[in-house]
Amino acid sequence: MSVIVDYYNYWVVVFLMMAGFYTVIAANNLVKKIVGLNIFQTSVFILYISMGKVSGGSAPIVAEGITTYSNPLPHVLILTAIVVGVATTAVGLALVVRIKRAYGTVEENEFKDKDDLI
Amino acid sequence: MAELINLLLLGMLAVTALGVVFLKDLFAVVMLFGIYSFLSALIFVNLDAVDVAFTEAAVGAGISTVLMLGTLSLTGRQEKMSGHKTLLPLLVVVTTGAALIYGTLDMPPFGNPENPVHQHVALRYIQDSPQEIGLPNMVTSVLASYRGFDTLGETAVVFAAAIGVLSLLGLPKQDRAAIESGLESHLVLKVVAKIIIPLIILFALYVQFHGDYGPGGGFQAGVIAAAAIILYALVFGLPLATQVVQPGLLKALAALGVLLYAGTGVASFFLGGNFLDYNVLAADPVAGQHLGIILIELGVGITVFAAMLSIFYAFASKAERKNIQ
Amino acid sequence: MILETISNILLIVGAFFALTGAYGLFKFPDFFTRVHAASVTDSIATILLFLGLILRTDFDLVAVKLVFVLVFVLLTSPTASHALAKSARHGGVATLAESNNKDNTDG
Amino acid sequence: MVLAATCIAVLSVMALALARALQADTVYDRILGINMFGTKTAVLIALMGFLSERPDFLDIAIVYALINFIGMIAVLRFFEYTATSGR
Repeated sequence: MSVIVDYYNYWVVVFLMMAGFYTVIAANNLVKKIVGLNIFQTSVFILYISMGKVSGGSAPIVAEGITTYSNPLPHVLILTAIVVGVATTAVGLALVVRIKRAYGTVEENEFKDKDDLI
Repeated sequence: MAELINLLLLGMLAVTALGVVFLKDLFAVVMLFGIYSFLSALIFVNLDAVDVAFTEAAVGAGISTVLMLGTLSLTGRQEKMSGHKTLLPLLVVVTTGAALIYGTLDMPPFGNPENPVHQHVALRYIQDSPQEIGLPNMVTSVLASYRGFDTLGETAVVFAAAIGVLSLLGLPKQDRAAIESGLESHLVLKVVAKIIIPLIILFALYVQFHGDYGPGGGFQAGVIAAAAIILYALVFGLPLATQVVQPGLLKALAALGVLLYAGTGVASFFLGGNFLDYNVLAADPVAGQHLGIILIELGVGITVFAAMLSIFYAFASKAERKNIQ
Repeated sequence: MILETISNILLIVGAFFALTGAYGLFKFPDFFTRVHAASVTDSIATILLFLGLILRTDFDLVAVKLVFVLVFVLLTSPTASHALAKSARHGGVATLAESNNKDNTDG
Repeated sequence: MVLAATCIAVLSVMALALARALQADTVYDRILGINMFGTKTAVLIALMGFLSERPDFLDIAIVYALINFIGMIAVLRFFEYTATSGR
């Protein structure tokens, strides 16, 4: 029982990670692959934030009458990672738009064949 | 109680992820991704990471959905059924997942204060940063001061990503002959948007300068301010928006933000400290720290605002051009 | 003490309205009645819940922020519902009466 | 106690809205579910602040109250595009 209480957070993270991973390798559509990549990315965020949590702790902003704070370091890493994540997602989406323009499709198996013609 | 809420939220998150994997309508996938972002922000609040939740809220609701919808309007809505074999990917995923779950059993238990992560630098940040930096928000202290060099790198990455998108898609050309666009028939929408856009910009400024005391800071403020202009462009049309905030100006602003950040570092360099060591910026070290943090947060805010908005302009101009032809 | 009781009542009634709205999302027959269920009960639930929370504060900055959230939600949420209903109408979603008529003439 | 119960009620509303978004008759129903989800997110953040006795995190609820709107408008705009170019 205590195993479940101690680890369920990490297990859900692994599940989300694998859902994202599956979308990345199994989906044919490039936009869907990018959504999968984002799901994977968010699962990593949740993993970090879970590790920073202290039971009975509070948000790391000094306030009266609070003695335990959660670990602020993972928060810093993930805060910047989210903004960088959306910026890199934008680059990925821009690449998809260019692929659509060059090949006329965003389905992976369709433009793979066209590659040999060029 | 917090554990129960956490469990319910995680459960909903898992269901949403499954929906994203199995739905074929890409529009629905993007919509569900919006819900996914809401849920992860709620989980961050529940796990005490308010600053992270703030960022996820601003980014998820304001930017990423808009960008994905812009891409969909260019690439098409429906995912084609594939003759792909799904068995092999499933096998790979299940194996990897099983290995990872086996791996988690060696991790220290969730939330235990004795965990190794909490024994190292975190103690110093929690105990000393309010005195050393003088700010109640430890996340801002660590972000802008202790790990300032890291954040400079992140800002540069956002800047580089904006350059990448612009070189792939190109900035919109300023058409003087404004094309009729926008949600012309939605009168109520236009009136409410006029009321709400100034409020969003005002709130962005509050987040920018209140980030030292509560949740918030340059990253969030930049995204929120960009979201205000995005709302303007969506309701009144892109040509009007590019006249208000010109794409050329954004290019200059994006560079200016990074320069302001790096310049603060160089200034502290010349005043006799280390790179990004704000203690020397004023006579009193704590005042110097505060000045330095305000400056670099401003730099971050300007760069993020300009980068996010020019990325949006690039996508939106492609979408409008395609639909007008 | 009285304030807390009033706050409790407001919260419970608000939660009830929120639940009925969500139930109506499934139960009502056509899209426009569902918009009605979702948006009207959503607004009244939000008003009641936030009033209940305001009564729990010491009427300081927190209360002011709650008022802000309430005002913003009341500005944006009905507008969004209105725009959505309008788009649905333009996009050719039929009302219940129209689809009934159609069934009658067809049959 | 009442706060906790309200939290659970709001969470179940969110679960219903999610179910609606997953299984919708029309696209507009899906958007309706998501709009409801967004409003309830702002409410739940406020409730959670009170539950953990740190109600000063309402700034996040303000973000949702203001920004949630933008996603909705983007969706409507997207439909305007696909309606004119798709058919």
